[in-house]
Amino acid sequence: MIPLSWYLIFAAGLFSLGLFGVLARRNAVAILLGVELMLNAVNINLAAFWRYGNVADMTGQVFAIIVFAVAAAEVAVGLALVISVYRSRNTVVADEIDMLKW
Amino acid sequence: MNQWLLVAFFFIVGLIIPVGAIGVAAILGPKKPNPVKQETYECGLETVGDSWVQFKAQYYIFALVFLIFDVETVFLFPWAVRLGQLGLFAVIEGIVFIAILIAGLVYTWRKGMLEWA
Amino acid sequence: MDFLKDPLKLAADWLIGLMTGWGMPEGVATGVAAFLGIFVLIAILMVIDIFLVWLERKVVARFQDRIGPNRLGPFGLIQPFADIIKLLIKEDITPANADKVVYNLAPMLSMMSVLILWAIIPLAPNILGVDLNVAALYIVATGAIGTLSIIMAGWSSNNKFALLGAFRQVAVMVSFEIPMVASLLIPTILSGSMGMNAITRAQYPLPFFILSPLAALIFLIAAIAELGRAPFDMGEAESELISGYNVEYSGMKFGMFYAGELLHAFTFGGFWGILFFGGYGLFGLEKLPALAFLDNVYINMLTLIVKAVIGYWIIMWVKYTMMRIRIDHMLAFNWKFLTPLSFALLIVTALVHALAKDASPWVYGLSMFLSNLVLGWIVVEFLRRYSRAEREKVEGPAKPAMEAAGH
Amino acid sequence: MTTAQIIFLVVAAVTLASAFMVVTTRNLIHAALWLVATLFGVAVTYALLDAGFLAVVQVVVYIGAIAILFIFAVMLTRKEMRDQGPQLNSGWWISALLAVLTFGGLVGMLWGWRGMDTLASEMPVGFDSINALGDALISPNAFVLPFEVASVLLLAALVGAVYVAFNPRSGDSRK
Amino acid sequence: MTTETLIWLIPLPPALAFFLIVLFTNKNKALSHTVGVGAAVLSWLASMVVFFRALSVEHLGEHPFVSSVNWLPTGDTWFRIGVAIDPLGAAVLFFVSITIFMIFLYSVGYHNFGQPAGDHDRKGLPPHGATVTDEHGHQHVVPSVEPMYSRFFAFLGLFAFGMYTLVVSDNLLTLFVGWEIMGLCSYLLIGFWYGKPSARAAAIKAFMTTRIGDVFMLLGIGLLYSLTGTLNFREIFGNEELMHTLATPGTTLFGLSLAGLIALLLFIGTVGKSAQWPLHVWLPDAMEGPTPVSAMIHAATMVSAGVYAVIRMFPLLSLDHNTMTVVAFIGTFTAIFAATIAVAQNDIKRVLAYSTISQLGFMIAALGIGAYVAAAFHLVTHAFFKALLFLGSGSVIHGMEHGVLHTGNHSVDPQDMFNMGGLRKKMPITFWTFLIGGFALSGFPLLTAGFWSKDEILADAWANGHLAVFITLATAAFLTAFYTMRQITLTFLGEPRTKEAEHAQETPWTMTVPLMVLSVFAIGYGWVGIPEDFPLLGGLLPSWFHEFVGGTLAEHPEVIPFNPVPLTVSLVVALGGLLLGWLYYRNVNSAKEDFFQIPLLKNKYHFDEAYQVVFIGPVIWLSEVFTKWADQGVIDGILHFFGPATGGIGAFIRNKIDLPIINEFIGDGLAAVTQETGRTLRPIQTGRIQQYMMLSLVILAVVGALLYFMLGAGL
Repeated sequence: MIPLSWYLIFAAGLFSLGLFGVLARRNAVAILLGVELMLNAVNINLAAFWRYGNVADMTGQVFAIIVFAVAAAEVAVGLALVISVYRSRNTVVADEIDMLKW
Repeated sequence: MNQWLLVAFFFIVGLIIPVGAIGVAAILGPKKPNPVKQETYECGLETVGDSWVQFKAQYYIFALVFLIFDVETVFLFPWAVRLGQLGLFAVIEGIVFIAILIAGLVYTWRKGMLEWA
Repeated sequence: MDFLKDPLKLAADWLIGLMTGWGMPEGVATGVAAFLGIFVLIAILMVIDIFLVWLERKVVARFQDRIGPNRLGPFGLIQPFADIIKLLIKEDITPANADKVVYNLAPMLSMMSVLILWAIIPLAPNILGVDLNVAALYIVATGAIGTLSIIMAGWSSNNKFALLGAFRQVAVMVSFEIPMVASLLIPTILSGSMGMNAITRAQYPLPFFILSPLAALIFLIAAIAELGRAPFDMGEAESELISGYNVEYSGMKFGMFYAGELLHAFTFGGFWGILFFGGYGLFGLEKLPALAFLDNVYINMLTLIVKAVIGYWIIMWVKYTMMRIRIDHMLAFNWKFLTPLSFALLIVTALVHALAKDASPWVYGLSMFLSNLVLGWIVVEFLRRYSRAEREKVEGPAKPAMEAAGH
Repeated sequence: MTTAQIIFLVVAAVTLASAFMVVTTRNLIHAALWLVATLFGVAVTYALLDAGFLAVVQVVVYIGAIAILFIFAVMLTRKEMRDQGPQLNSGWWISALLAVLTFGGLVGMLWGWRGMDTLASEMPVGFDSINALGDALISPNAFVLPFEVASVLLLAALVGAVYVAFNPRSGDSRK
Repeated sequence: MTTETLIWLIPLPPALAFFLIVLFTNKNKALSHTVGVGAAVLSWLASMVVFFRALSVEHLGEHPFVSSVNWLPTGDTWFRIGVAIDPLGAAVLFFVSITIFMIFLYSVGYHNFGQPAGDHDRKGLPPHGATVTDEHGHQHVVPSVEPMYSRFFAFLGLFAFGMYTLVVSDNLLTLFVGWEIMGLCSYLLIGFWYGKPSARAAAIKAFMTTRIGDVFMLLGIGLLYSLTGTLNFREIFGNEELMHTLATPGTTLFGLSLAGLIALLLFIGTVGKSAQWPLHVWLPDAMEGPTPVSAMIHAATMVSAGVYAVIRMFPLLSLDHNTMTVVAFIGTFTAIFAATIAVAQNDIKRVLAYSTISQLGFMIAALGIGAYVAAAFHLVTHAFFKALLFLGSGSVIHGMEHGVLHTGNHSVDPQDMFNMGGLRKKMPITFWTFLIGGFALSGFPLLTAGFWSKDEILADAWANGHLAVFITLATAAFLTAFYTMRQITLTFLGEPRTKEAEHAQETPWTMTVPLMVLSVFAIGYGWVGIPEDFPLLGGLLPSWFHEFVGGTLAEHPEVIPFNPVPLTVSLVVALGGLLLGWLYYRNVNSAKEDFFQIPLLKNKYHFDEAYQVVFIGPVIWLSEVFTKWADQGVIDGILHFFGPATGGIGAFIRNKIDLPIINEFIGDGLAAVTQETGRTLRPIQTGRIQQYMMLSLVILAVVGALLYFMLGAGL
């Protein structure tokens, strides 16, 4: 059988890749792609802890489902913001979207 | 687990058959490419301009609304499964849930976002 | 009489026994047997698919007052095989600017999204791939893969018509997925399960098309849109978009899209039968003592196939008698009519179910049916008034026709 | 090594490889398609974990909706970034370092944890996780509030997204 | 219905009313106020039922009405929220529900319901009056209805919801939620006439000032929760071991015990909310709102809420002697400080505002010396008579506005007491009720409620040997009587000093009825707290209040033995103040003749200006530096800093008072330091989200690693 650690390390790897995407990509849409990877990594952990803990306690799955909702909301609003910026400033490069300082 | 292994078999076989069919066709069929043959097909006219046509924002809106609705309806499945056992209280909760969902639809409608214009 | 009760198990046992006899471990043998079974099922499906091509051509010919294929073999039955050979030996053309990997992947995914649907279809109580407890959502999930294949095809072809067609098709598909999911929720509520077998069993004595005729109707409409067939064939729209998202495809790749669509229609006919018309059951006839011989695996399979063909025929009937709907009307129809209706139906069904579930089956059935009827009547009445108002906008003397044009 | 372990390793490798492609591919549409592959891999992982509902929902929500939305968004904004110019920041190696450090830190922290080698208990016979999930989501003693709040959250997201992206007052003529 | 269910339901009607009005009945004025007043009535009825049921329970202190539900899972346990009514809660609920109801009713008349819409009234400005033509063809100017009438009731409803939530809460968290709802509403209501720049400024000032206190309060709540794992009052106070641990002296800053630190943090919240020195500055400015708002904020609800919170936390507060001293000092100082300012104010509402600050100081001081019951008692009586006075003053202003409309001379300020005089004959009901309220405030002996509660505070101070507190409070009480009589004399007695005052008119029944109801309580409520051993009167009525409210505490406070000294003192200061006030002010006819128009007092000790220099100036300056003049040197910046800051003040006053010199010094230093810091840190803020994220990740990693290694890898 598969030990819990495999899932956790797998999720950690997915999380780190997502983190890299978020930090390194120039395109704002690509940054959001990275965020999706990170959210998925979290969800793997939630599901794994559900399976390896008390199966009758559904907290892990419920949380995972809530994360789905949050991810959907995040994508909807995040992409809307990107599109809004694109329409007003004609760019999706995150570095050029830096009006929000001071 | 076993269940999902069977589903995985279905995925594999479901992919093997079209791959096989297309692969056989690729082997059997002649291959004589030339630039004219490989041009973009537009009923015989010369292609004008970029093939990346301007994307109409309305498509995006529908996808957006769909995304939200999709997630919400997915939430309803566990509710629907247990509806018979849980009684009226659960029904009311579900109705509240659906009502909030419909409020979103009404908002989008009122904002004129469902118009194809 | 195992042969009549559970032929699948019989065959599987024989196969496993054979392979373990060759020295295979039992687990592997089971896996291989399952794999072979699935392969056989899908191969049979492909054969059915080939005949569906013939059926489609014959039926459309009749609708259009023609005869259809009649040269090769009796009633042109050999015709589809000739078609296959033609597709196999056609030149494989890939447009120069296409994104090759995606371009080739799209038709495969399209076909796959249909084939994997058969994993959950119960042909008989024992003859089914998997009795998933999330089968209803599985249908939606495969739809997601289909949607993806279309957008991949449209994008990778590097053709503006293909891209436009894909956008339109995807917009329609995702839009109609909402009422589809809502109408899938109704059998789920009524049976208390998402499993296809459980849903089938729950339809004795009352099939769900009696309990919820509106849901059956909504499912049919949404399924047709999901298939992208007329009147919702915006993705292909020959007269506007040449052939939509598959314009650049030819040969076997086009064949995959085409055959996939036909099989998809057939599959959805089957799902319609399963979800609302009692699946492999004969509406309770097989439970009568006098007709007990009907309660038999082969009759079950036949029943479901016949129901699927009837569903397929209805989908064809709709396709060949109705005109294509303009895309804005189509989406408005979905978002402003079908979606609110399906949610209203969902609320009504949930309420009635919760209130009447402890009553006798006949009271329960009657109240379900009547509530559907009332909701349907309200909707029809509302539509009548709306269309009258619209008509008056166009024809009425008070208002010039100019205004209607803007609508 | 058991079959399950082999399957897991294959799935994990494919998933991580596609995730790597997501964050490095130049063509954004390809990145989105690689994301689909990753998400599918995660769905398979859920199936391995006996969380069938999550697996199916993963496909429905992520592949059926979120990925589609991403592809649409890329197409809406692609005029500017015609797959040219660098796709990574100039300081991408810092990010890479941070990501590696994060991974190392996470694994390092997990390493000392005694629960790491837990094996999953057998699923109880007759336990239907869908039913349990339905009960957990609906019953007032459990998660009914998150259930309703999720609905409100999605409503807010819908309203916000529609408003932000397509506010008529932004005076955009390309709509 | 069980009492517990009823308690849950008390806060709901006003909240529902808020949503109903905002969402549906907004357009219809009559419907809106019906909904609003109806909600107030419902809450009032429920409160009364709860109150009387509470009375019938023996030893309610030990067995209060409690009910709670799981709210938030916190690891293994749940954070529970719920309601509780103990004797203190019941007493507070009693006066809160009555005053809220009365204020709702009063608002109907105050906003001229039934009058025509104004000729050129605009939203966000007070109504200017409407011209109507009677049947004889004469044109009259009559008061016009408030343009945002419905909105006012909606805000009031939300406000009432916040207050009820606060009162019925059984834990600090929901108490804080109610507290913040009220903060929001006070902002909305003070700035109700947002068309007036002064109202806008006052609203922002009130919000920001109370926010300072709230931040500390939240810190206190957080600290308390992290130490105890619960915010439920009974769980904390009932846990003797915990209380003992908390009371261990000298464990935190300045030698305070943990309990002392928490209580001090929570107390700072109260300082902001109850407008105690040094955060008192917002309250007088809050008079920009409509008068029912003033009554609502200054009598019934918000400021009471601050004192209520301290009374609630009294078991914690009393654990640390140092904190008690701070509380006593602040209270006493505020009492005398605000009383002196009140003497020099001419605006009828401002006098009352400072009087409120002063009276709240009394309560805080009482708590500081351990007089728990006296503080609660004064809280209740004060709420009644101060609501009465505010509503009365509103009635006066309303009457004066009538006169102003009649003469059409808009240059006359209807709130300036020197423009009034002789209103006794024009507005008899207002006069008599105002007189009752005023006497109650000054502590007119034996008859009024104010006497009994104030006397009890003084008696406590005397009995516990806090002589300094006693003397200061007595002086403040004297000043209270004096300025109250000044107000009454200037407003109602003598002859009208302006034409407008001559044409003032009595207000409609919706305004006078609340006045009459409240005046009954302003007198009668004192009688429930007459000490048992008071000469002659003691024992005629049982000293119910002491026993009832005192039962809230685990150790019932002792009854103070009767002592003639404080009694004599309070008799002398009350009567003396009243007499002197009357004698002096019956001959004063204009502000010039008034000896007490001392600039220092009139300008409120220049606190506003000082804050302007010390806090607001630098902030404005800082933002300007950051936006415009970031690159110009320190010198330029300081010049710009002085510009706005010193503009309105004038060097003369500041030199005379000496304080600003210090302020300048501090201000300069602060500014320079801030600017240098800002200059150094500015490059960090690039606006690039990825860099932010990277930075926060690094910080997270560093902090996480530190925590991990410091706490040990005991996972």
